[in-house]
Amino acid sequence: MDATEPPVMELRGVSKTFGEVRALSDVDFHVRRGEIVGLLGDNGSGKSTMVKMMMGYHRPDPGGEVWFEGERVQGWSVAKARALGIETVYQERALADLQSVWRNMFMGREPVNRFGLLDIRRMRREAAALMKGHMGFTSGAVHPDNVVQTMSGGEKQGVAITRALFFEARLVVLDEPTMGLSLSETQKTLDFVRSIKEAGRSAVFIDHNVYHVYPVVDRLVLLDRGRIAGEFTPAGITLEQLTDRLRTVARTGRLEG
Amino acid sequence: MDATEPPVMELRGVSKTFGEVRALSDVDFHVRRGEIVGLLGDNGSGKSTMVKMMMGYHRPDPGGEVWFEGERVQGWSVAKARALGIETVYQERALADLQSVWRNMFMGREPVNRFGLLDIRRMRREAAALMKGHMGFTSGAVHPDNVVQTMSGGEKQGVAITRALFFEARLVVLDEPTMGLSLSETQKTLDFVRSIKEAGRSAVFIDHNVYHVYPVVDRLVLLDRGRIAGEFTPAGITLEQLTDRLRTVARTGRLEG
Amino acid sequence: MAKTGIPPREEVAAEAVPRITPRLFLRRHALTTGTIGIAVVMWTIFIVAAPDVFLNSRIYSAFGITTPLWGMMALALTFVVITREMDLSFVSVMALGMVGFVRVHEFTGSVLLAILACLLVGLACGLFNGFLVAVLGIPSLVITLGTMFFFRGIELALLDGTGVPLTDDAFGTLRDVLNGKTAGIPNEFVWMVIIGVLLWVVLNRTRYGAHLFVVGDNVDSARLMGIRVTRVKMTAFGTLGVVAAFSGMVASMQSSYLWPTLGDGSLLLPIAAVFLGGTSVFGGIGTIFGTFLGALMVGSIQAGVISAGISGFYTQLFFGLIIIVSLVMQTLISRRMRS
Amino acid sequence: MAKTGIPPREEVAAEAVPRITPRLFLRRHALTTGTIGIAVVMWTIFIVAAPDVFLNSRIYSAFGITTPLWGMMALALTFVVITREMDLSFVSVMALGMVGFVRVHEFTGSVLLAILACLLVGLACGLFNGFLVAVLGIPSLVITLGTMFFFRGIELALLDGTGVPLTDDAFGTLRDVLNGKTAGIPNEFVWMVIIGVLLWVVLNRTRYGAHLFVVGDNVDSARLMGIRVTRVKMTAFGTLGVVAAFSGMVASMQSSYLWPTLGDGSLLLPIAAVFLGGTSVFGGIGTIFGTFLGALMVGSIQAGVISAGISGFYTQLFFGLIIIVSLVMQTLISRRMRS
Amino acid sequence: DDNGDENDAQDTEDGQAAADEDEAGGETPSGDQWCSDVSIAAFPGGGQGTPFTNNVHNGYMAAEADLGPDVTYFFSEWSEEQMVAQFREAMALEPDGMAVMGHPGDAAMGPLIDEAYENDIQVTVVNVELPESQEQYAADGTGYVGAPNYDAGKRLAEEAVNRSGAESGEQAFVWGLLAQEGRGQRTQGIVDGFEEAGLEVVYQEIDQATNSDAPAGTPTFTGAMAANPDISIVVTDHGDLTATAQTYMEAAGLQPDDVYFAGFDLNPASVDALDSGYLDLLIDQQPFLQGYLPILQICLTQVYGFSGLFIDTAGAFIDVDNVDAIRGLVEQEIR
Ligand SMILES: Nc1ncnc2c1ncn2[C@@H]1O[C@H](COP(=O)(O)OP(=O)(O)OP(=O)(O)O)[C@@H](O)[C@H]1O
Ligand SMILES: Nc1ncnc2c1ncn2[C@@H]1O[C@H](COP(=O)(O)OP(=O)(O)OP(=O)(O)O)[C@@H](O)[C@H]1O
Ligand SMILES: [Mg+2]
Ligand SMILES: [Mg+2]
Repeated sequence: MDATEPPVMELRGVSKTFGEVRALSDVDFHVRRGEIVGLLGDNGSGKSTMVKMMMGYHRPDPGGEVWFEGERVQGWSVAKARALGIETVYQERALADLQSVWRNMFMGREPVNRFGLLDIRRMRREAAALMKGHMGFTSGAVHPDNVVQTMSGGEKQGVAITRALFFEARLVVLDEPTMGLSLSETQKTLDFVRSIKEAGRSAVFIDHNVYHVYPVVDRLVLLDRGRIAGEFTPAGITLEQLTDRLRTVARTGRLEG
Repeated sequence: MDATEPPVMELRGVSKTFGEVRALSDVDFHVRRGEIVGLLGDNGSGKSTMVKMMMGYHRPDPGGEVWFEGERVQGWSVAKARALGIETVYQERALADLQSVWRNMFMGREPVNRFGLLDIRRMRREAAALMKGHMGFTSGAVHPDNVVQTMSGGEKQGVAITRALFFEARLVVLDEPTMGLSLSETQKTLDFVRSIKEAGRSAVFIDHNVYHVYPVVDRLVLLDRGRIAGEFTPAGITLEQLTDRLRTVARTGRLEG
Repeated sequence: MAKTGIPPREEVAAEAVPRITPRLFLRRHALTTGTIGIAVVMWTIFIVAAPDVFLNSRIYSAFGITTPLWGMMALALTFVVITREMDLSFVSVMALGMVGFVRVHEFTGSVLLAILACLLVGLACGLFNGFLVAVLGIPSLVITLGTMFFFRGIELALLDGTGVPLTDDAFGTLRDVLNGKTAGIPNEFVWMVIIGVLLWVVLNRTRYGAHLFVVGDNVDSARLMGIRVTRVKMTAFGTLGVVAAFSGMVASMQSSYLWPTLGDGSLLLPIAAVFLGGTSVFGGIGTIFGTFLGALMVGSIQAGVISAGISGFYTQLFFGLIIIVSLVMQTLISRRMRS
Repeated sequence: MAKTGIPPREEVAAEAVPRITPRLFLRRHALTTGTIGIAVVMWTIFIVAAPDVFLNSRIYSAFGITTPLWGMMALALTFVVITREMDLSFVSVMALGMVGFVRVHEFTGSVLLAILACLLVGLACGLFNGFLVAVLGIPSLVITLGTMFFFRGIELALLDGTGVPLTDDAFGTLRDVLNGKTAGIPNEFVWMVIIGVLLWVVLNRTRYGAHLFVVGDNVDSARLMGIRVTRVKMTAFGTLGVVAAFSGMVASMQSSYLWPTLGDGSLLLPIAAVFLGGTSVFGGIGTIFGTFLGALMVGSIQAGVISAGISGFYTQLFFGLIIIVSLVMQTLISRRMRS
Repeated sequence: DDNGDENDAQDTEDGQAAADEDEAGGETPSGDQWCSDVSIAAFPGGGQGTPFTNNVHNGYMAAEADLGPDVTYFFSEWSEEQMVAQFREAMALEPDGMAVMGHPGDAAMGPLIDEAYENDIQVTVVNVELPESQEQYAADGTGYVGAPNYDAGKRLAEEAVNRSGAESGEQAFVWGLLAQEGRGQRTQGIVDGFEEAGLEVVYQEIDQATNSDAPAGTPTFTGAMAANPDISIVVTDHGDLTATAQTYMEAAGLQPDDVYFAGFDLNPASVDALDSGYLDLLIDQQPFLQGYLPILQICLTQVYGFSGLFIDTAGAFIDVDNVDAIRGLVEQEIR
């Protein structure tokens, strides 16, 4: 990662208000190339809102700016963000329950053949390969034609993760990806987050489990009630100190009790 | 807990098939009074299916039996189960997104006044008290009249937990209750699981995080591909051994690699 | 059940619910406020366009007599729509109930038994719909299209396609009760208000009402929480059936004649009223008051357009235009208020 | 985009998709199989009840002429319903498109321009609906009720309520193309098949089709995954508008006369066909083939009941009964096949 | 078989009566017309844009232009319930007079007409009779303009049997509206006419969709014809359906001469159907007059106090031979 080159993604002075709720207040945030940034914060502190803003799903309140690779972007949208290589595992999974696994896997990015028609065979084949090879589900219900609705919670999460991770993305945003995953699946996911860095790509990683976040990130950003409450590097703080700080912030809103 | 008295809830030879998927195969399971049973297993191993069977949401395939306090129950239904004092935090949360927090909190168990009319004032007041006192959310969006839809993932989970825990239930079933909860909220939930035992009530506790499960349970049941793959007590196995076993089972389906 | 057991070791002073600010109140009732707003605007326009007509009580008396004939069904339909279902068959139930009325009156001579028969037929039709929808799980929009034809067919076959005069003197009291006036207000309207108040109480102040919302919002959550979904839906359809039969009675007593086509033209008006009143097609959201307003609006649009001096081939155009403008304004108002 | 980057360090042999067992196949296509089943049963009953009629090609030729008049719209309506919306205004678009046709033909004398105008008017109407629904977010069932009146009103005002004879010789070729016969098959039916095939390809073999399903299934997920929801919905409404205008052209060329009421009676049939074909009211599920079968079924029920010798006041009863029985059987069959 | 009977004695009024009203359309009422102080609520009957209703409406408008009253129109889609509801709305406008359709029957309309007279509103009846009210209020201005329905139906049936040469034992298909109280009388007349001639009647009620949009009935027609191949005469008791004869026949795969098709009411499409031979005979009940005369009659009563008039508009049998005489007027929707 190179501090002189502009960050892959940057938010400047971004706020977001929903009715009376101020979910984000004047937040500055950035991710550099090859950097894994951990995002921590209490429930409702605005982490998911920030993710959705980076993806162009939410528009910042007037005044806030979104920058991508050193350029301020106007009319940022999810379609644009994905076209530029940003993939996200949303906390709410963003699946279409009544559709098959392969349709979910390729949602919004369906491959077409030279006639402009869907390459269904390829989608089914690749979905089958990913389900077997990466998701490693043990249950019998692994056919890529199955609909997502009846899958178990962890299986659904597996589909959401797979579709974000196994396509080459410059920036991967993970909003509590290990939620509902079994021990071994969690391990696989964490391994994968590490491999993102090796490939020179970037990631934003949200997880309430500091034991998951601490070992894999380059930098930690702490959010509290919509504000940035602090920034650390794993080198500068021990896991115990971090846990303490988190508790303090959640209780008092300040870093030092 | 008393081994001579009949278990609070018991499943005998229970199987469940969905189409071609056999989610549960000939499972025997029981919970005694004052006992906390941990349920572990890979994604899709059938834990949630078992929970829903205990609640009467799924009916067992022919041959399977559900027993409650020493009596075999016929026509078991969720309404009956709840009337008899079983409360559940479902993995899918089971909220009504467009309804207010207080309506969700009292869903299916709305208190009425002597005219048989809803006691709305009481519901709103108690919901407000619970949200402030127990859920301890820091965000501004804490009014009990707010609809659940726009709440953050952790806040929603908080509503689901609160409604199961803070009403006196004989048996509490928790299907991955800490999913999406922050550090401090997770701690509160674990504390509460412990207090269930102190009050002489029982619980079934599902969580993929063995660090959460191991310290609070009296007994651990391991599920694999719909079958009981083993039973342990925390006294008989260390946390490290347990983690190893889980890995082995997930890979091979057998307890010993 | 329902005894809350906030564990004693963590005693929490039962504190007051956070105050509702006016903004929050508006935000929460954005849809209703929007509906009221547009109703007021519309009415003002009518008054300006045709002051003679709309400042005269006679037009309101006409509304009061004709709107309830389908407006009562709109109120009951709200229940069905809140559970995320639809019913199209009520237009036929109106007439089929009256066949029960007429036949029982012929055989027994008792008006009371006839009324009972009418309402029971309505209930049976409603429960039949409810059974098909809730127990068998058939999509309600299609199946009630089927029962709409089916009920109408039974009725036509029973009546042999011939109308029945209801001029018997024995119906005098009934006609007074249904079609008379109370303090100068047409009883049809009084009945609509009574039914509205009853349904409002049921929807907002009973467990059953609370369950209606939950079932429509998320049927899986409702099942997981032990709500008897089948029963809730069947009751909603049954209620609509009874109200439809009652409306049929009011309508045919009003015209002293049972037409075999009774109700045929009343399909779209109640549906429009329900949705104009802010009830969601996708269930879980809806108010009786909104439907009430919606019914008054729909009822007055048609008359209003004509009385405002728009004639001939432009009435449908303006009727459509007013619906569109109302909905657009309602949407913009409530969106504005939400943020 | 869309280049899958399965990371090299974990090379996975691109293995074959697990075989689909016949049971799995049936299970997945349970609804379609159910629809086919009940269609076959119904047809068998008709043949048994009136062999003279149903073993004679003339009745099929009659179906082939009349069913497409609304059946084509049912096919396009499937798109709209899959996105979880509804449209009621297509019945008026049929006629309004023809006003464009007639007026442009009057002014320019060119039939080709007239055809173009007709389809463009249809497109504009559809996009207007789409705008109100997708951009402003107004519930489609109500707003298209409004535009149904609005479009009809414009049409009546433009035509001044008077029909227009389409007997001009210049329409000869157009009439041959729309209403002639090809290999003994009525061209109306040929057109319905062509439109069906086109829509099938779009729905099942293009990105746009894939997005239709996702938008109807879960609009939030669709938005979060970067699907342009507004555009998808507007295109669906636009398509229906064009097809409705085309149907209007076929229908009025068939009767050589533009009735101002063109389409008025065609509201419920396409809706019934779509849902009978297994498309879900709640979006995300639906097939063009199912709607095609549904249209054939609905089209033949009325004629079938009458040809089977049921007449007078019993036809509606049997019409309703057949719809109910079909749906019940379809539900039971597909439920059975699912488990 | 088609037949070439000479014109009936009754089709005499070629364009002559109508000629007076020829230039009536388009003119706007001006203050000096003798009836300009009168306000009227008028019911053209069906839905906007349907041929029969249009003719009545044109009659109303012509009279409005000639005489100067202020007329408000209520379109009721031929639904009795609507007619009753709109009667109330019309009363609320406090007009001087109303021209209403009699379809709902005496039981329903009686009390309303009583109420109207209590409020000094004159009511006159169009198209379907209300015998009781007409008798009770004749002196106060309640009249009737229209064709006696039962007789018209019966006459058409008899004429169709004569002209087609149908014999006892053959089948006649009657597609009508028996279920409508007053209006159904015409259908009853047709049925009775055929049965007295010894024909076997296949009856089918016009369903709601077909009632408002005639081509929607094509499958019904096809089914009926397919199920009863012996049908030799068809009568549609509805102007729009009559005008759709060609579409029905083509869809059913029938040639113009395969059955004898008769019906009611003139309009441009039925003229085409007569030309093409698919339609053989119809009765014109001169709906224009059913619009023009009620307005005139209300004006006469309101301004000069005349009592109600009973006017039979039953017109002529029209077939391919005499249709040319009125073709131009049909296109203007006067005939
Ligand atoms: N209604 C259903 N129809 C079909 N298959 C189902 C249904 N419910 C569950 N299954 C399947 O049964 C298996 C067990 O599911 P279950 O939800 O019980 O797993 P779980 O142990 O709770 O997993 P997780 O830890 O991921 O929540 C899964 O493979 C799932 O796909
Ligand atoms: N669309 C919305 N409308 C109104 N309020 C919203 C909306 N989205 C989020 N909020 C509110 O904004 C606050 C921040 O929500 P957000 O989802 O970003 O939290 P989070 O940090 O992701 O929490 P968690 O860890 O629980 O997922 C919450 O209080 C939530 O209720
Ligand atoms: Mg979040
Ligand atoms: Mg689970």
